[in-house]
Parts: sequence; C-alpha cells; structure tokens
Amino acid sequence: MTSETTSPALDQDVQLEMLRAMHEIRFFEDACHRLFASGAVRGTTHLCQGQEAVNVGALHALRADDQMTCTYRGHGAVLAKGVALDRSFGEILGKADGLCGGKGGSMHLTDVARGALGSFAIVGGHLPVSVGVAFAARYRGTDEISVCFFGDGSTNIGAFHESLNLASVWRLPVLFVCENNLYGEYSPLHTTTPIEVLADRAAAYGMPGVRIDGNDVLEVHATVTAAAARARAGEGPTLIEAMTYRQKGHSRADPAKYRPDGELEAWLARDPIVLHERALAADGVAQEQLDAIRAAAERAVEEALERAQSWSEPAVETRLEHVWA
Amino acid sequence: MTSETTSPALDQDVQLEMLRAMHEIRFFEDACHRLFASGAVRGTTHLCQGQEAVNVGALHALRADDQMTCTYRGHGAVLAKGVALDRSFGEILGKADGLCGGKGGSMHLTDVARGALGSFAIVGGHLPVSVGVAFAARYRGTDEISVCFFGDGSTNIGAFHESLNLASVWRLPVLFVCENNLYGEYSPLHTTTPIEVLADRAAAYGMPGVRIDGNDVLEVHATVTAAAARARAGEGPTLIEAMTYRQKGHSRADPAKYRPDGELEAWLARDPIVLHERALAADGVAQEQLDAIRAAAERAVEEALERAQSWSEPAVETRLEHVWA
Amino acid sequence: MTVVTYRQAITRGIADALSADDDVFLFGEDVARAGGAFKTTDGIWEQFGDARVLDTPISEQAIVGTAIGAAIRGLRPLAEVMFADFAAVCFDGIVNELAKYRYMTGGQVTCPVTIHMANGAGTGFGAQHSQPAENWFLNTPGLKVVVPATVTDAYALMRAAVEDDDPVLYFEHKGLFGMRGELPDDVPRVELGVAETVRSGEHVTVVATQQMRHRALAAAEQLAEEGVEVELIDPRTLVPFDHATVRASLERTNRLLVVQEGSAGGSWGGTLITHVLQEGFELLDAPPLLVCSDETPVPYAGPLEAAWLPTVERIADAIRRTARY
Amino acid sequence: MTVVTYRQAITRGIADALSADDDVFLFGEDVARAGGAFKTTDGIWEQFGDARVLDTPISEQAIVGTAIGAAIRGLRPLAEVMFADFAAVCFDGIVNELAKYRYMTGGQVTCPVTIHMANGAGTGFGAQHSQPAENWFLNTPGLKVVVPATVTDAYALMRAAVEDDDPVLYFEHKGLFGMRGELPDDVPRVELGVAETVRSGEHVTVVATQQMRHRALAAAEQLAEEGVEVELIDPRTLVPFDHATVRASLERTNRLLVVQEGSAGGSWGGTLITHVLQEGFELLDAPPLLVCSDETPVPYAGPLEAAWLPTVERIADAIRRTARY
Ligand SMILES: Cc1ncc(C[n+]2csc(CCOP(=O)(O)OP(=O)(O)O)c2C)c(N)n1
Ligand SMILES: Cc1ncc(C[n+]2csc(CCOP(=O)(O)OP(=O)(O)O)c2C)c(N)n1
Ligand SMILES: [Mg+2]
Ligand SMILES: [Mg+2]
Repeated sequence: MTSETTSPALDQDVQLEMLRAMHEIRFFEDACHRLFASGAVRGTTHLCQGQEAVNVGALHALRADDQMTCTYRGHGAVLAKGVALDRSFGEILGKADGLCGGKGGSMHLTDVARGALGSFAIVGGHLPVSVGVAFAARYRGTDEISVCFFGDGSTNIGAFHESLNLASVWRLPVLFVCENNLYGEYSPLHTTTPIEVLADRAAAYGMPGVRIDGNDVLEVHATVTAAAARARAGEGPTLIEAMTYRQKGHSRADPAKYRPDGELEAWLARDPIVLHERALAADGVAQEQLDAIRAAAERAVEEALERAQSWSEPAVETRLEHVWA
Repeated sequence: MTSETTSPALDQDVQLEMLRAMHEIRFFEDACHRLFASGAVRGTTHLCQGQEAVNVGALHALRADDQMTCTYRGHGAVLAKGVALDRSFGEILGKADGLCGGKGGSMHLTDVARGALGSFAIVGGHLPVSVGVAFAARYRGTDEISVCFFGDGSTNIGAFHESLNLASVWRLPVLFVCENNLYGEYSPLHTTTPIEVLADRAAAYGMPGVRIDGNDVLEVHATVTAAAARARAGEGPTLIEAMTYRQKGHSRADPAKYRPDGELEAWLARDPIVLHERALAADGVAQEQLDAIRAAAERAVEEALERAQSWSEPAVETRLEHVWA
Repeated sequence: MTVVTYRQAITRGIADALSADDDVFLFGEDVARAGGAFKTTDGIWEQFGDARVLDTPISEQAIVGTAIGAAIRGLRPLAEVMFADFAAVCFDGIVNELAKYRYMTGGQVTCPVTIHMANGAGTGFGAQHSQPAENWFLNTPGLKVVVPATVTDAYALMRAAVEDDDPVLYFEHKGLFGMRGELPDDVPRVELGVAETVRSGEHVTVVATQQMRHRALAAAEQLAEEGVEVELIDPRTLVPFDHATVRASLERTNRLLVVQEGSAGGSWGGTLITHVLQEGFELLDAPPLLVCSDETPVPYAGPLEAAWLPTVERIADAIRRTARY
Repeated sequence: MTVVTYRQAITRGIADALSADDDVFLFGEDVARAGGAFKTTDGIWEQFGDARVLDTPISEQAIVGTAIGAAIRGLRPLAEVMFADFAAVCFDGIVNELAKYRYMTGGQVTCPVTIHMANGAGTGFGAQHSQPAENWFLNTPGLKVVVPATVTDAYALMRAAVEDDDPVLYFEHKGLFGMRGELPDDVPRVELGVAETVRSGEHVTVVATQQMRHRALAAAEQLAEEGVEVELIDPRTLVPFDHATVRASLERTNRLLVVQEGSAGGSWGGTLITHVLQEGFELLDAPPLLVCSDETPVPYAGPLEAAWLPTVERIADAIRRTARY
C-alpha cells in the first residue's frame, strides 16, 4: 500500500474544519503548558504541539461512531474526536465535572460517549485494547473501526507485537497510527531501534504499512480514508507511520536539551498548522478567514479554561465510587 | 544472508559424532515417552523426536564455552550440549542426583557447567535471558556466543519482539534458533500467525534471517557456523528458522489427532537421523559402523536410565535450600 | 442430577454461559479445536462455532487487552489463560488496565471480563506451572477473585463470574480436575462473595479454599473423633470476601485457623487474619493460626512438592493447638 | 558530611556501586544520556561511559531478562524500571524467572540483580503511575524487597542491594525525592533485613516505611505531648523482614500499629501482623491495627489522592485507640 496524496481534493469546508481543530488543540496544549509550568497543576503532562495534523487528519477521515484509543500524549486525539474543551481542562485540573470526575487526570482523558475510549499511560497498554474494540465491532456486525494512536518508541514493546499479530490473524478493522515524533522520551529513535522505517514492521504481520508526512493533514486524511475503507471492507488492519515532531519536551519536566541544533527550527518551519494555512491560502481562502478561524479557536479555548477553572473540586467521598460496577 | 549448504564438507568424525548425538537424544526421548506413558513419572514432558538435527547441528557448530538456553522441549538441546544422560534422567525422575537435585524437572533441565544455562517453561521467558548472556560475554571481553532455541509459536509473544530488537540495537552475539515444527501446542502455525516464513520477522529488527531445512544436520551446522562467525566478529545476532517436525504430541497428554493425514508419514520419511545415516552411507561409511553407533547410543541411554533409577529421592529438607544465595 | 468431574462442571458452566448470552465469547490458546490444554473447553467450539470460540496466538497480553476492548464495547469476554502462572505475562493488562479502567474513567466503562486459569500445586508441573497465583492480585482493587473447590461451585461460580459486570479472575485448581461430584440439572445460583459453611462445629473455625478445603475437611473429621468440632468455611471468592460468615462463626468458636496453599507473604490468609483482628480481636481466645506453604518456589520432585503443601496431618495438628490453647 | 536530597543519595549510591565493582553496570530507559526520568542517574553516564551505562528501548521484559542473563554470567546488573507500576509489564521476568531461577536449578546459578524503581502515591501521577508496588511481590519467595525512607538509607541500601547475591527490588519513593538530609562521607553499611528504631517509646510500637514513616513520626511527636510514647520502627527491607526488632519492641509495648501506603489486601502490613500473631499473640494487649489506604486505585485529583493516603491525623487517632485500648 502506498500513501494516497493523489486522492481527489477534499471538500474545503472539511479542510477549514481541520484547521480549526488543529488551532484548538494547539491553544489547548499551550494553555496546559502554562498551567503546569506555573505549578497550577501537580503531576505531569505530555503535550502534542506539532503533532496536531496526525490526530486531526486521521479522525476527520473517520466516522463519529468509530472508536479511538490513545496515549498519555492524547489531548490532541481526544479533542480531535470532538470531546469538549472545558471538560478536558476540567479533568486535567482535577475538577468534579472533568471528563473522569478528576479520577483520571492529564494522562487519562476519556469520553466514551464521543468514542474517545481512553488515554493510556502504560506504553503499549492500549494496543491490545484497540484490537478488542475492533473485535467487538465485527462480532456485533457493525462496520465501526478501531483507531489506535501510539508513538515510535512504543513499537519496541511486546504488546505492540502481540497486538498487530493478533489483529492481522483475525483481519480486524483496526488502524494502528504510529506518531513518529523522532523521540521516545529523551532518546532519539535510532538509539533504541535498529531500523529506520517503522512502517516496515508491518511486514512481520502480513499487514500493509505506510510511512507518510504526519505534518500534512491532507496526506494523513487521505491515507486514513483509504486504510479505513480497507478495514471496513474486511481486509484487515493497517500500520500507518506518520512522521511528525514534538515541538515541546517529553513532559512537564523536560526542556529537551538533547535536540541537535536546528532540528526544532527546521520542524517549526514545517509546522502542520502553518503548512495547512499555506495550502488553504493557495486554494484561495482569504487571510481574513484564516485569521478568524484562529481567533475563534483561541477564544473558545480561553473561555473553556475559565469555565473549567470555575468548577468545584470533587468531594472526597467520590474517591470511593467507580471501583465496581 | 542465505543458507550455507555449499560450505566445505565437514570432517567425517564430526559427522559421525553428530549421528551419535542424535541417536542418543532419540533413545533418551523414547525412554522418557515410556516413563511418562507408564505413569512412572508425574507431571508432563515435551519430547523432541524428529527435531534432533536442529539441536545437534547447531551445538556442534559452536564451542564448549558458548552458552545455551532453551525451552521445556529442551532435552535434545541439553544433551547436545554434552550434559550427562544419567543426571538428565535423574532430574526428570526427581532424584537427588538429578541435574537440579529434583527441584526443576523435565521442563527445567540445566547444567551450567556445560553451558546448558537453563530450560524455561514460560514461552518467551528465556529469549531476553539469552540477550543478557550475550551482553555479559561482550562486557567481559570474551568471544562467547549465546544461542537460544525456541519454537515457532513463541515468535508471537511479546518477549520475542523485545529480545530481538534489543539484541540488534546492541549488536550482541546471540543466535536465535527457531525450531519451526509447524505447531504451537495443538495449533498449526497458520491459525496463529499471519505470515508463512518466520525468518522474515528478522527484517523488523534489521537482523539477518534465514530459513533452513532443520532435518538436515549438515545444513544446520553450516548455517550456524556462518552465523556464529558473524556474531563473534561483532556483527550482531541472526534469526535462524529451522524447519522440522515434532514426531510425537505436544506433551504427555497429547495424541496429536489434529494432524492432517499423511503429514506424520511424510516427515518420518525425512527423519533427520535417517537422512544423516543415508548421507554418511553415501559418503562411504559402512553400515556396520552406522549400526554400531546406533547400538552404542542405545546402550548408553539404557545404562544411564538404570543408574538414574537406582538413585535415591531428595531428602525433604532439601526443598528449603537454594532459595537464597 | 448427574455425577461429573470438576473439569466437566467447568465445561458445562462455560457452555451454559455461552448459551445464556450471545454477548459471551470464549477465546484463548487452544481453547477451540483442541478443547483446551486441560480439556475444560472440550466440545464448546463444536457447539458454538468459530464466531464465538476462538483460538489465539501465544500472546497473553493480546488476550487480556482484547478482552478489555471487547468488554467496554458491550461484549462479555471469557478468556482462558492456560496456567495461572502465565498471568504474570499479562499482569499489566490485568492490574493496570483491567482493574483500573472503570475507576480511572470515572465510571464511564464497565469491564465484564472473566479470565479463567488453572491454578495451584501438587501435580508435578514444577515451579513455573504450579503457583497459587490468586495472591498476586489481592493488592489491586478492582478485581474479583474466585476459587471454586467443588463440582457445583466450579459450575455456579463460572456462571456468576461471566454474569458479573466487573472483572473476575476465576482460578480452577489443577489438583481438582478429576474430582467427581453431583451436579444438579438446575444448579442453584451462587453469588460472588458468599461463603459456604462446609461443616458446622463449635470449637474451631477453619477457613480454607480449593485443595486445602478438602484436606481441612479430612482433618476436621479426624478431630471430630477426638471430640473437637470444627466449623469449616470455604469463602469460595476471595474478593469480595464474606467476612460476615467468618465473624458469625468466630462469635461461636472464638478460634480461627486459616489453611492455604502457598506461602504466607502477601497472601489471602494473612489478609483475612488481619481483617478479623481489626474488628474482632476480642472474639479470639487463641492465636489465629495460618497453616501455609514454606517460603520457597514449588519444587518438582514428588516428596518435595508433597512437603510444600499443607498436609492433613499438619492441619490436624494446628487445629489441636488452636482448640487446646 | 554533606546535605543532599534523597534523589542525590540514590545517585551517589549508584555511582559508588559502579566504582566499587567493575562487574556492576547500569541500564534502563533514558538512564544514560538523560540521567533518568527522575534524574536519579544524573551524571552517571558521564562518569562511567557507554560500556557500563546504557539506554534501552522501551522494553521492560527485555530489561529484566537481560539483567538475569548477565547476572548468571557473572555480572551485577543494576536495572532501572522507571515507575514501579511498570514492573507489571515485566512481572513474569521478575516472579517466574528471576525469583525462581536459582531454586529451579538446584542452586546452579546466583542472580545478583538489582532493579530500582520509583514507587508510590502523592505526586499527582494518576492510577497507573502511583502504586506502592512492593506488595505485588510478597508472595513470591526468592525476591528481596527494599524500601528506603531516608537519605542515608537510600544510599546505604542501594549499596547493600547491589552487593547482595540475590535479586533485590529497590523501591525509591517519588514523594521523597526532594527530601534533604545529611549524608556522611563514609556512610555506615546497612545490611538487608535490619530495621531501624526511629524513635523509642514504651506505649505503642508503630511500624511504617517510606512516606508513612515520616508521617508516623510526626504523629508520634503529637502523641508524645499527650503522654503517649511511640516506638517507631522502619523495617527498611520487607524481605527479609527484621521480625526480631519488632518482637523485642512488642515485649515492652504490647501494642502494635502498622501504617502503610496502599490497600490492605495482600499487603506487607497484613503479612507482618499475621506473622506477629503466630508466635506473639500473648504479647498483644490491644488489636494490632493496620492503618492503610482505601480499597481503590490511586485517584488523580489532589484532594482525592490526599484522602487515599493515611494522614498524620488518621495515624495519630489509631495510635490513641491502640494506646487507650
Ligand atoms: C511500559 C512503560 N514503560 C515506560 C514508560 C515511560 N514512558 C512514558 S512515555 C515514554 C516514551 C514513549 O515514546 P513514544 O512511544 O515515542 O511516544 P511519545 O511520548 O513520543 O509520544 C516512556 C518510556 C511507560 N509509560 N510505560
Ligand atoms: C507464556 C506462556 N503461554 C502459554 C504457555 C503454554 N505452552 C507451552 S508450550 C506452548 C506452545 C509453544 O509452541 P512453540 O513455540 O511452537 O514450541 P513447541 O512446543 O512447538 O516446541 C504453549 C502455548 C506457556 N508455557 N507460556
Ligand atoms: Mg515518540
Ligand atoms: Mg512449535
């Protein structure tokens, strides 16, 4: 399977919607960065500035009833699935009206009603879960798809291997979307992985694998559209390696000193939002409209944060709820 | 890397020694089969009749100071490493003078003094151990090699993935020898594995992979010789898939009813011992000499079993020893 | 009313669970065509077919994760992990994902997953295939733990486990597979968390599960001849635990003895004794003794393994000490 | 004599362990160039270089297995598993291979492996990054378990762990990383299995580890003002456990209180109480109370997590109840 950049141009409304979605994620993550940097929130957070096109391109190519799992670096994926900004902030702030009532936190944003089935904090932990989600879809005779986001470093953990193998033997409708941001924590991929192109690992599972430009939201959209069609047709899973870049450090504590000079700058020049705005402008979208979309997203995020900050903390008794059904 | 059947013909003494070793294993396993079938031993056992050429060809291509790990189906590998027949029987019989003093049993034959570092009963459990053994060899500046035997079904477990990946990143001297006997327990490989050639999984780790005829002891010997040279030269690990066949059931309880008609017969016609005897005869070795080797092996196994049966059981207090150093 | 083995009762429980609810499916290694490594799923595949009874690769992490993913999408997965010892291979999936998923998401998901596994020592399988693994899971809130000791409980608790909306670990004891007992055509329901008073007596309360329940009963009958009447309680589920039944018994006997297979550290027996003391210290006229295994792995040789397990004699002595105190 | 943090004491312990013995090597995820996710290995790589300080892929199963393999070949591996929660991912390697290897082979191998991990709750990391994971390992004979609470113990126990010839799980508590204390230039040795009597008193014996030791001390000082003198014991290692020191104390106080982070089931606190009762029932004039966490996963939101952990107030109340009983 090869990447599908040559597919028919996407309806411009969808393209503009994807721009809005990417802005929203960017502003959300920038706000999180401030919240944690200022010490307003304890614990840690893992931000995805620079990777927005992967989540947005993929999830806008799928249906609302498709099911998504992701990692601790999952704010972008969760928001791209249509989850409310304020309840997402609320969870990170540990508020009673946060998505999980404050029990989950930044690494576990979940909104099952929106098909955001969970953010998992153990590397590899959700890959087999995504296989089960796909199994259930087929068992129940729906044509829903399971999409699973994970990082480059996660391809070295055992659960990755077992999950892709089983998904392939059972020809399940799962899209394994690897966000290759070049690092696992502080380690560049080549120090932990003996091959360059992770998509090549798909061959070990008799599964198509494709590496694409994860900063090109249209290429992501086209690739996922094709893989989804394949999956819905019962032809099984696909491994998609989306090349992208983590513009911030791994987590709150990480200044990312380990980056080679110029690397960040080069990737900032290929910022997915900038690229998409440029493409839209080239398609004749007026700068005013682009700016308006950006401003609206910024406002929406600010207002959502203010709302969430105004919410109350959970009552201590609630900690005893939800252990059992 | 391709298989090395074209390497210079092997010294005939070595070839005869390998025949003796295969006979010894075959008689040993046949004896185990009788012991368990007759109920003389509790628990279970996993026999390797039909797979002798893999263990013998590989370990005769390596040095005495090379280090070996294997599975519960490890009697052949352990004996091929030069471990005493009687102490091996003794362990299976749970005798005080068994290899492990009766604490291990059929699935855990171990003789560290002979470089038989352990037989592991958890699928995949020993693969990372074999990586550590290779790491120690390099750390200590020796040119010892670590060889690890495992089955086809084991290539679907997470530890396989993590172990081959790490061994390759660190370019460690490990030989991963997959004994592809077509089944994992009662399941034919194709029901659990989406690809046909397991050696192809090596590509996911940037490691050479080769599939060979595991019933041709000379081909195994030649392949392992080449891979070992590579490993000793610091060029890293190799995955070798040796095609072979388990002539008996998976374990004591298994009559192997699930085999397609004719499969066993076809493989019996390619019995590794028969093939090797034929090759030696073709090289001019007299039938009398071949028969003498067989008879000597049979006698050696019988006598070893008698000795082991005469040994006493461990004193119950010994169960409290060897928990701590 | 028919006489069946413990093994057959499990099989009938599984079959009836599949009949009762189309959302129930059974999967694991060799559970379908082969009918299970312990033949506990014999005939299930023939009855329910490929869609609902599936063989998997040797991938326990994938098995558990798949169960979780299917469960949160509305199915009732019944997974087999062959030997309970292998739960170690998928421990993350069980304790970090399955047990916490509902809690971390603030109750957004339920995980009606049942994992059944063959547990315990006494059958000569060696240290890696003989552990009473239930004790690994006691410090992980969110998991229910079931330990049937009789034919009727094996059936009824399987039904209750599958019908339960929380994760349930169902441990079937290898040493009991061949035990026969009467199974009514219409087996009365058993709720999780309800103990059985196996025998009434006013002198000493003995709590025991699985193999040890039967040994404790034998000991109790010996003691009866000596005029000591034991009240024997089998909790049947360790989580939730029926503390009320134990307390009611202690109010009459004022003496507690817990008999368990397995060492003391981190065990259910120690957990029970500690719990009793928090509210029931005044009830006790004698030290609450724990009869358990040595602090060693399970040895292989027959006499060693026999000595590792509490014997009827040891239990009887402990009852005497407690009664006389 | 210098004042350092608990974190720095760990680092110095690691550095001195590497200096003292060339067979010691340090490896794990981001332990080398990055100095560790918690900076506990900061500067070690700069000092000892690539050969002895190695970054690994995200492959905990490979990490543990590699440690085992290297250990049986004469090295002293010091492995880092970042968060103790991740020990679940390599649980098989720890409990089925590492803990049993020496025993199963009848003492043929020793496994001087140290695994250090960041443990415990209170820092807002959520349910999958906050568990007191030491309780997972108590029912697995063959593992030593170390839980330092002070700067000097963090150092001395790291040295003792690495020098020990048995597998040692070294749990450093995340909540203590920033705690400062004096570290002598020549830190006195601390043997594994030797408790520290933190405070002497004749009324109640309190046993606590890590964070809880410090809270128990604060509570003890409150109680002193009320005329209740607490004897506070920090066992420092859970396996082996210094039962003699606890018993000697109980002979004077006749009252026991155990304070632990984490729920009661399968915990070290319950194990201790049960052990005391086997021989020491007569010593107790009051119920041996266990102050512990609720039977829930660790919640994220600040107030919920704070309520999950035993507070100084709860501890003080329990001491009062015990003293007054
Ligand atoms: C089993 C496990 N090991 C280690 C970690 C610690 N950890 C958290 S994120 C991370 C790096 C993951 O890298 P990658 O998969 O590339 O995802 P990214 O963070 O780059 O999005 C690590 C090692 C973990 N959470 N789980
Ligand atoms: C983790 C784990 N899962 C399952 C098993 C049970 N089991 C023992 S052998 C075996 C089949 C292994 O097949 P393969 O790797 O092909 O080796 P073979 O037995 O054919 O030599 C299985 C599933 C196990 N021992 N460990
Ligand atoms: Mg990454
Ligand atoms: Mg096989």
